Amino acid sequence: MDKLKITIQVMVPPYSYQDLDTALAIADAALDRGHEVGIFLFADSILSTFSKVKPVRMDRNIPVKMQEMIANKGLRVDICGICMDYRGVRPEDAIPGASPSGLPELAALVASSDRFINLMA
Amino acid sequence: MDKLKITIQVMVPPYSYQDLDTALAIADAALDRGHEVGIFLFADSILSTFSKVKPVRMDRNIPVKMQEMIANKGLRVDICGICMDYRGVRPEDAIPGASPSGLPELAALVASSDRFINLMA
Amino acid sequence: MFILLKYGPENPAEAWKLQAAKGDDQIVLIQNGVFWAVSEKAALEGKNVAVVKADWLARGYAEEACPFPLVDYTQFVELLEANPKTMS
Amino acid sequence: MFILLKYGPENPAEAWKLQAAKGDDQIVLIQNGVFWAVSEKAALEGKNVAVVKADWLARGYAEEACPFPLVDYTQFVELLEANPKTMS
Amino acid sequence: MKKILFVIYQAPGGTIWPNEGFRTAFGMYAEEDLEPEVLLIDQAAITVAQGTEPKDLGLLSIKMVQRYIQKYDTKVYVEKESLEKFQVPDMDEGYVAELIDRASIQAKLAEYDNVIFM
Amino acid sequence: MKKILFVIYQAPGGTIWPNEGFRTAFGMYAEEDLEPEVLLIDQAAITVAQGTEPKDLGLLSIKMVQRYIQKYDTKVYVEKESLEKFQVPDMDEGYVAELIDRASIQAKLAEYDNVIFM
Repeated sequence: MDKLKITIQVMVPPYSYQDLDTALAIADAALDRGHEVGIFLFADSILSTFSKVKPVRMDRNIPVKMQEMIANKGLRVDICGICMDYRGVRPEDAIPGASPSGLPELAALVASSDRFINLMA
Repeated sequence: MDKLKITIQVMVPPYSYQDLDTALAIADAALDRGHEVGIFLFADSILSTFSKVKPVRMDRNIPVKMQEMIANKGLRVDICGICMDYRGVRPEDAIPGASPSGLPELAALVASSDRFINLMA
Repeated sequence: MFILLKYGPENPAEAWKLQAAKGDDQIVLIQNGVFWAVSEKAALEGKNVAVVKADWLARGYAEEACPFPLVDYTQFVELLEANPKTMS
Repeated sequence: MFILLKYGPENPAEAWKLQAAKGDDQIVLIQNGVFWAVSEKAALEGKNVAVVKADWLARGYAEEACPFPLVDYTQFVELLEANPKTMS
Repeated sequence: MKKILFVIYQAPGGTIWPNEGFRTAFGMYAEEDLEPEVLLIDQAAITVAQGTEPKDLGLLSIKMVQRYIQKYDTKVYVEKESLEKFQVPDMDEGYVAELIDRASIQAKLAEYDNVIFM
Repeated sequence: MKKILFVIYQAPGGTIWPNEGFRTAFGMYAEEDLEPEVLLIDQAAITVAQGTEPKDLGLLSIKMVQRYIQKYDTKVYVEKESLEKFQVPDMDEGYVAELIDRASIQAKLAEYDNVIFM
């Protein structure tokens, strides 16, 4: 299989729903298959990039997991900037490697991606 | 009607859903009827107390609205502390008058309230 | 008992609540719960139903089209005052 | 077309997608979408369905009880590779 | 040219998804080779009623999307069966929405590269 | 004494609500005059299957609630019709759940001061 550009959009909050876990599992498998993978975080899903999130000890740390996939596997993470404002997350509080973007970036991703899937609200 | 103690629990995030708006509208009417009113914020609903939330100009500011109801009308607001940790909201970042509490406080509210309603997830 | 429905007929919990409602229970449709009064009127037959007016109107329905009494938030609180037990 | 269902039969959007699916479309049940293969098998009849194995097992169902092929995330990506168009 | 269909299925007011669905569709015009369209089904069909306006509840306006629909000439479909099911009263012409029945829109789906449910 | 019924209707794994429903119920023991009970309906019925464990997906465990059910002797009901609808396989005895049919539980609702859906 040729290398594809795959984008996964997520909309609902982490921890309350499974979507971030699902998106990261798909992204991980796609990266292992040699694809270029991006996650676009929309609405409440942006909380997954908030470095101040502190889950209980026995739970997974989604922001840290995402940060590691950005650093070690080349996962691309785009965050809707207005959505961040609406949830009180400032750019400097997002995990390294994930930074505010917006609908123009989403449009570019939709246009340039070979595959686009959305985990709907 | 005698003065009643009324508690409203909210669970879903503000702005994405109407529940915070509904809870504040009910609370406002109940306060005007002379009741003692509290809102217990659970799960993603705690974002409504995050002072760093910045909605677009034409939209309502839910944290500010809640803060005003606390200051001017005596609304009581309790926030699930673990839920705050999970969303990266530190106690010092919550609006004045709303502070982290937890399930023991919820239990006390359930026990002492004359009316309890939950806006379910 | 005061029974609050905030989702429409697609929600299994709301359908469960309605099925459990007894004749003297007070059912209140709020938010998207108002869609019960539109697409699933039969499920409300013979029950004691009120509809939150602001939510009904903001979803485009005319006041006179509502098959049940419309209530404002003050009346909502009055219904809550009258019913110590709640299902919500 | 690659069609992703992540909610169960109570969700009107998922029902809509299924109704729209054509014979050569690839339907993938993920998360609570796996409940379609339990309580609404008839709606999947004659369709090309795969079920995400991790989600199926974590909801308590036995591997051999699944009426459709179970796929891991790598196979999920392979199905996506094979279908440029998506509905999700 | 990629054709993208945004499908909105939840009601305005109760949820922000109709607003976000339209906003995202409009965002697609940042790219020349994208053609976004919008389809309203199920409870989202009430979006097009004249009286529907979350602003009346103190929430974000939905009617403000009309300006962009007209500016960009965005194609908006609303499903006939959903309009009937939710007894949607007089349609607001500002959405320039085309009534379409379920069978027709489902037959058209092959035209789209991505069908994105919000 | 106030009797409180927590009703959980969404599946573990897909959502956190079964975990939060149980956690909230256990929290009620902080007050002496509260008696919490838990009812699992619809997709939440699969909570009691032996194989159900969100931890296997890397999520928070649900089986950890069993320890508290046993410690507090919390009454847990699971609706028979929901078990059948979702073909829930072998029940995990760790939940000490009592099967109850819909008619019986609905007739019992008058016992509770608050029925809280999560």
